[in-house]
Amino acid sequence: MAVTDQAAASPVRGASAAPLRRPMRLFRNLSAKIATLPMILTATVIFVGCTGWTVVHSFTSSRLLPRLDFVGLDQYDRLWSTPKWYVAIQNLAVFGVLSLIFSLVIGFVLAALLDRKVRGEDVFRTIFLYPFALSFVVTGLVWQWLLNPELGIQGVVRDLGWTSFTFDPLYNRDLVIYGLLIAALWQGTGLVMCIMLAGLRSVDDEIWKAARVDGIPTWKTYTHVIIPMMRPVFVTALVLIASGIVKVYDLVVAMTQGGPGGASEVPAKYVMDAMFGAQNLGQGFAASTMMLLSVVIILIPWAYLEFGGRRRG
Amino acid sequence: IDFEVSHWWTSGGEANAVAKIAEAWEATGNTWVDGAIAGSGDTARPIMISRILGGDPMDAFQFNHGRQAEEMIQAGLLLDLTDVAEEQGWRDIVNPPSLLDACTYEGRIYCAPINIHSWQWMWLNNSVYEELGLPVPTNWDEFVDTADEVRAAGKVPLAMGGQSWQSQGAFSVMAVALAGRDAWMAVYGDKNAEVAAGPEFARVFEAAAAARELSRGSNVQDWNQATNMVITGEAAAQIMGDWAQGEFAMAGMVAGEDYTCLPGLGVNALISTGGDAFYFPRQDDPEVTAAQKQFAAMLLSPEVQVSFNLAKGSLPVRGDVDLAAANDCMRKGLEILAQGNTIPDGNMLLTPDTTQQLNDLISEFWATDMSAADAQARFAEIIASAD
Amino acid sequence: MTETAAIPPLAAASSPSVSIRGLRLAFGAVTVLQDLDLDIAEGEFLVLLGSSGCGKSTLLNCIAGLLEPTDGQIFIKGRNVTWLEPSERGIGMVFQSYALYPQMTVRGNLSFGLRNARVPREEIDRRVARAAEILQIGPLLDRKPGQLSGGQRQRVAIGRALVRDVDVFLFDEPLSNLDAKLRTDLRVELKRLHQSLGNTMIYVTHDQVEAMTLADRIAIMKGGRIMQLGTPDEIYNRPANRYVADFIGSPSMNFLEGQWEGGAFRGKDILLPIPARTGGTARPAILGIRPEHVMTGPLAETAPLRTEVIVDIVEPMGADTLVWGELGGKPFRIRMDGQARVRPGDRLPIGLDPARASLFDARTEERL
Amino acid sequence: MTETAAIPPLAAASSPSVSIRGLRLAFGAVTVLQDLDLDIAEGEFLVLLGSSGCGKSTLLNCIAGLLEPTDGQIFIKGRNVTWLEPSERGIGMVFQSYALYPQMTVRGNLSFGLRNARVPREEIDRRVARAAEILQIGPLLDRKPGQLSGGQRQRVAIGRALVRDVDVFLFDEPLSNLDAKLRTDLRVELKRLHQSLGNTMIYVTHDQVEAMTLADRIAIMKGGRIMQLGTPDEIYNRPANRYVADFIGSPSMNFLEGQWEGGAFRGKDILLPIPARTGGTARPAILGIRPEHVMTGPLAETAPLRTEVIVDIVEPMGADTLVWGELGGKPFRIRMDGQARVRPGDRLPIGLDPARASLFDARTEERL
Amino acid sequence: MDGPRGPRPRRILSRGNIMLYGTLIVVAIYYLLPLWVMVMTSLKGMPEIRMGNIFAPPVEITFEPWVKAWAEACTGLNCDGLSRGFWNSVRILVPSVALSIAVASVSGYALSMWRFRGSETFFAILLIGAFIPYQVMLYPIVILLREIGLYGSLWGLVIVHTIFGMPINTLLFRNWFAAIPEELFKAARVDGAGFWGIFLRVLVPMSLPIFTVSAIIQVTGIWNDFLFGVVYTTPANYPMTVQLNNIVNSVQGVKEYNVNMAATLLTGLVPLIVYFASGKLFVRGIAAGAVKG
Ligand SMILES: Nc1ncnc2c1ncn2[C@@H]1O[C@H](COP(=O)(O)OP(=O)(O)OP(=O)(O)O)[C@@H](O)[C@H]1O
Ligand SMILES: Nc1ncnc2c1ncn2[C@@H]1O[C@H](COP(=O)(O)OP(=O)(O)OP(=O)(O)O)[C@@H](O)[C@H]1O
Ligand SMILES: [Mg+2]
Ligand SMILES: [Mg+2]
Repeated sequence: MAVTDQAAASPVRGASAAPLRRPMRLFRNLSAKIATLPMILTATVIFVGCTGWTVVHSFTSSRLLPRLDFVGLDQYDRLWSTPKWYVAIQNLAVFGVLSLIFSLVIGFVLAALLDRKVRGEDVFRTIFLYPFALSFVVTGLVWQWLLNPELGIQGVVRDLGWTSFTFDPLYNRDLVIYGLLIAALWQGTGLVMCIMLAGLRSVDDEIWKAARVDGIPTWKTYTHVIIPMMRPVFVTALVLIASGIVKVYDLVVAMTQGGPGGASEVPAKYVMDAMFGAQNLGQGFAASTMMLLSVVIILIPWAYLEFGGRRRG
Repeated sequence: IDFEVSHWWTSGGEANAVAKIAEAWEATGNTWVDGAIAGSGDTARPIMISRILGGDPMDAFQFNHGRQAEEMIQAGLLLDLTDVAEEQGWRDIVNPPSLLDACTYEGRIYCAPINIHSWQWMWLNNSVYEELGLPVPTNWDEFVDTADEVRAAGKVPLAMGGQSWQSQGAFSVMAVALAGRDAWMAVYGDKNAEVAAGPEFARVFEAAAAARELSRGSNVQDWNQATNMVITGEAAAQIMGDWAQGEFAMAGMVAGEDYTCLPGLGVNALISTGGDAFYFPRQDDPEVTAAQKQFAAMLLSPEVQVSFNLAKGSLPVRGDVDLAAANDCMRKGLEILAQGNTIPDGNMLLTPDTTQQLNDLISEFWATDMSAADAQARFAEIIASAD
Repeated sequence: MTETAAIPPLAAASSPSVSIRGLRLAFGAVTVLQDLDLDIAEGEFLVLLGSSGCGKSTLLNCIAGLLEPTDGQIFIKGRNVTWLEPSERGIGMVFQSYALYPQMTVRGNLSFGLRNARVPREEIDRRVARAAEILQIGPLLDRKPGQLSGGQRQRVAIGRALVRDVDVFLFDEPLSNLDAKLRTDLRVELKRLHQSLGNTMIYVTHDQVEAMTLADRIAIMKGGRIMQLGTPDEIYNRPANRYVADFIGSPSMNFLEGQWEGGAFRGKDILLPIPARTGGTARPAILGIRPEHVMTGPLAETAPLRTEVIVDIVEPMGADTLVWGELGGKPFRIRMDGQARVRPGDRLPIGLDPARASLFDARTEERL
Repeated sequence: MTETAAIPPLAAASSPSVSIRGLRLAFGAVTVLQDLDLDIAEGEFLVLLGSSGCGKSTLLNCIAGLLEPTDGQIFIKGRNVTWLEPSERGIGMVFQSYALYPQMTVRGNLSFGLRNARVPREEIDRRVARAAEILQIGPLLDRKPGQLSGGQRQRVAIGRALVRDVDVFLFDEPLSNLDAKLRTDLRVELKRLHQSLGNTMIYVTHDQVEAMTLADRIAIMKGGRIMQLGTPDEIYNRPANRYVADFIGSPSMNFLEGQWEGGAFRGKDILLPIPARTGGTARPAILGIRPEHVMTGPLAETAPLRTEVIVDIVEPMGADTLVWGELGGKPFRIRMDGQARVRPGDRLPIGLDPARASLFDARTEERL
Repeated sequence: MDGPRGPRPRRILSRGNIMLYGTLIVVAIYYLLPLWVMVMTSLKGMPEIRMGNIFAPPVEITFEPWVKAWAEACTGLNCDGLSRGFWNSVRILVPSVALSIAVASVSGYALSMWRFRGSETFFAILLIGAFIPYQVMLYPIVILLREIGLYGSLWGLVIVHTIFGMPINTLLFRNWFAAIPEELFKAARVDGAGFWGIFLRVLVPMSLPIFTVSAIIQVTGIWNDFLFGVVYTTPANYPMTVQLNNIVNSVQGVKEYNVNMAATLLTGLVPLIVYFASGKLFVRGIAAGAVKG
């Protein structure tokens, strides 16, 4: 830097004050750096640190207590030879895909309906949203009850005369995952709807007008114009739903405890069972490392696209 | 001193029983801080373990004794109770001695057993059979023979809750009863995979497959809901531990008259001697340590043993107390105990890891059409890899 | 109201392309358009001009069928279209925000409506190619709107109306989002487009330069009514009332308050003989004179009325110079040649020409 | 570069209020400002003019201290402020979007900076009252920005700089968000404010009318460099290069390609003797002539060069009329009187005056 | 000119409208059904529940289950229902919500307006953290809290809630602040406001919607939390959900569904009230925080 040269060459009269020195880089925006310290610590110590800790311990034979006696890939061998794990990931895949699709579709359709200048929009919106305020424990309890063959919907319908009516997803191995889905959707679609509604509201009115002038039917305007425009909204919703799916645990425990016969196992429950039920921390950590790995594989490209690609102009 | 006790005894009878200990404890001038977590051990265990790991442990906690606490002992996290045990002569009074063995690690004693629970019971509703004009079965085979008629009457022959530990427990009961003590010990105690794959257990799996059919139609989750099916006559029988009789008692039913209990399924009258025990995390405060030892001693005192076990419906850990108020079934149990026809509890022989695997296997077996042979093969695998 | 009388012979002669009869539109209790009648001739370029919120867009949306009128009828080419769908009215519309479908290419944008109407493929291609040629967007056909500049986007938006071969083009402030230079260029292109296509065009703006340069006729709106309908020249030189006079022209007309005394206007320090356009008695009146019609320099000497203005601010604008001064205690604006050399504080001799002044009744504010 | 040579004596005479030396600013790999030197005299009104993205706002932000330059120094009143906080530089800034604090009243907005600087209460009240008086926003003091019109908001924003008694006012397109009429009014108010306060003002715009009317000097920027720095008159009449010539004036200057032959310009169909401003040999050159400097009507008869233009489009704008025609196969714009009556297709006789034409080297595009 | 005249005949019950409202009402019923069942059941006596239809309204309304759930249901030895846990939950909720919002808003603010090298990287890590199952972190955090001596205290729990609320809330705040015109921020700097001055005096007062959204999300999450509340505190501080869990999961003969439902409703009341009360603000905040950015 030619600070001094420049100042000396400067024709400015009365430039008596000696030129200031450029401040140190590290201390620029010091307040900002201090203020984000909690976030930085959380990101590094908790998320990176604890994740690392977990990954490291997944290579040990830790049982009840974390111990550093490494056994290589044994825990992973065991993991991938456990039928329950396969059931769990298969369930997660089915549940994940279905709940993604249905959440997005239902959320969007509800939002689109509400966006049609509906009377009492506030009331409907609140109705669709309130389940989100309830915990999964509560959701699980209520739906477990509604889906109970004797007490719930099946029982009531049979009492009405259709004695052959069968609706007992929680007691049917093939249907149990859909039973979970019903409850999960009930709880989660409200928020998706809210996000979609906000997204729809942000669409320029003139686009709608243009489509009407072009003679595009409403449904086609949605599918061909509006939905493609709402990509960022869908991404946000997707992230929210997906982060919930990976972690789905409470609901399963509250509704089925993995049953019947392990048919509704999910990875998070596998982890919990391994860590606390089986007191085999290493196995639990191995399973959670696998979960983490899949999350990272899915997320990194997305994060790159979302945050690497565009910067604030 | 405020004495915090963690446990998962929250149901009516259980809470009642805990209250007895608490009363006795408060009578000594200490304060009982209750740390109840409902659910089961799976909910409570992470809490207890993290409390201990976090360096702010409770003063005492309930555990199924057995191998669950081994590592904590190794890590030096638990209080050594050997001096209390010697002072009180636990070696002499605890019956069966295997209970104390389960608390012993490398010669030192780390837990105070409090009761004996046994799994090996089948509970039958007499009125169901009376209505059908059948004699109440006295063993497993008779039960199976009459099952078709029970089914024809629109009732479920065998009630079974959906949780995995229930089917696994029932399976284990059948194994003891049908395969016999030696084969059972070979598999569960010595982890002998050959026996596990052998003919004795083949029979057990076939019986289990039959029982699976008999239990179709019991759409309940909790064990006591299943028990309730037996009580109301919706189902004829249930295989469940002795805690079930608390439910019968609460429903006002009388053992021997309204319901029948068959230890060891009426085949092999053996009972396992599992149970609950209290452990004490090591703490720096000598005052706390003293209180912990005082608490441990109190647990095995005859008064607490009687009042607690009567409330809980379990058997006392000392053979020298008199349970005058015991009912028909408890008496049967006490008798078997007195004869020494006991086997250790699965929790003492198997690591939780293995138990979990067995739970998963049996519950899957129970809920699907898995063939007995397949199930047995996987069973043998698990036993082979157990330690 | 004025506009009924003001419909010029032009519209009456040829059959009108768009006719509006008794149009009224209310949002709940708020009446946004009131009893509007309007005839637009075949091939005419009509500009709706007015300040923000006066109802221009609302009127345009009614014509397009995007808003349903509370009362009244709309005819396009003699057909009552009041309750037809927008796409059935033979109109095309261009919006301020372009309203392009962002996920489609330019070609997709142009053809979307046609594909939807099941126009045959070759026909679509033909029309798109023609529109692209007219608007010079051929090389852009495979880009997405996000990759286009504002001017290019607006061209595509126009193209979208063009391909549909409509009778009437509707524009809602199509150039407002563009920068000054582009605005000038596109304005000329639009004018050229109109000349070559000959379609009827209805154009909403609040930019008077656009209105003046593009329009065959201008409708000045205020509060949901049409204040004056006429050619740019009429509007500019013979505003029907004070509002229009004030609204049109930048900087705006100078107003002097005074008295109309049958043949002459008498204001503070001023007496200007004006050939009687209206008879009638003496009454309070307002004299309006445009800054560019104030005579200065040698011309001022020859004017019927001569007076002086004290210069306050001088704004050289290159081609001409704006002088802000004071006359009769009120601000007075003068537009002079770009070469003029005036300084603040100068006393500038000026002349007023009654032939180029407007006179309004002070009470009704109507032109006398 | 040109600008060094172009610093007029004005700046050198009085001590400069703002001096910029060797300023360079890069966002990563993109250099937005390059080796910029600039001196702004005490009390001067400097306008930074340029098309979008040329770096005007960036330069202003550097002066304000909102962006840290990559290299170079900035002096305000002789003090090196390059690394001072914005609030310590003695500057006030007014933004395009007003940037008022929405939850504070007008009074709160005005006094926020003073409260931050711990100015005593009475002093704050005094200054707010004075600013309110100057800007005539007294009655609005207790309203929130949401309750103000655009023009009122911008006045408050100016007031916020005013109360802080700063040496230098910085404006970043303060009038762009206002409508045409308000823009004209506020422009005049700003000019008046500058005349009465006498502060140094630096004003960014891309509206040339604003630039021409407000500026003491204009700096035309392009790609992070200053293309020309001079008074509005210089910029308008003696553009330093073709870019500036093209940029200034609306509609823009007509350019005719041809040959400079020492004393005369020869283009297609044209030969125009031009008094030699630069010697040198014959070379390809471009003749620039502003639409308003094209002579028409009787004047055209007397011009040194007479020719004809075929009229393409006529845009009446009230005060004057724009004619778009063709000359030598290229579009040619003419600005005529508002009264002019021309029709598309006419052959319009015109005259060119060499004294009012600019000549550029075709290669360097610099003025000859 | 031909064609119909006069105002258009209006039909309120057009086919489209019937479809629209029909669909909405049917869906609304699906969403309300569980709530209806919960409320109805909680007002019935046990015999009625065993006999009847879960959807039927109570023949005889009784508030006993509510009283029992609130004040009498047993948790181990303490038979004072949910009441004790309620106050614990409040004591956990208030500082947790306050701290987590404070931290997240400041982080979001710094991320959107005071970027520095690496800030986005940390943020990306934080976001990925949102996908990690909590269970994985249980033990390491226990160890961390032990090391800083906060294990078992209320503040330990508050910190845990803050940590796990950080990703989503920081994202919301960051997007919100990023949508605020940069010029406002510049104006405040010229006016001499520093990092905190701009935040507290300019930005916070205009950010009510996003604070509402964040508060709602945190209130819901923290109030409904069971695992952290029980793992990182001592029984003296157990939140309401622990009592709920104990009431619901203690199996005593027949399940007392009415008490369970009453307890469930009581526990859900706080977040429900927050939702019903915040209404439009929530949607607005979501619109600003979730959709943009
Ligand atoms: N959907 C609506 N509900 C209620 N009032 C409305 C609605 N749309 C427009 N208005 C009102 O109608 C009036 C006219 O609006 P319109 O959009 O036609 O104005 P405009 O002349 O186009 O103004 P601009 O130049 O700002 O676009 C305004 O006062 C506006 O507030
Ligand atoms: N933060 C940034 N990062 C990277 N490039 C930037 C940033 N800010 C501005 N630029 C670039 O710097 C150049 C100059 O920007 P600047 O805002 O100064 O332009 P401007 O002349 O003010 O334009 P406008 O008239 O549109 O306001 C532009 O090309 C812009 O893209
Ligand atoms: Mg409009
Ligand atoms: Mg700018």
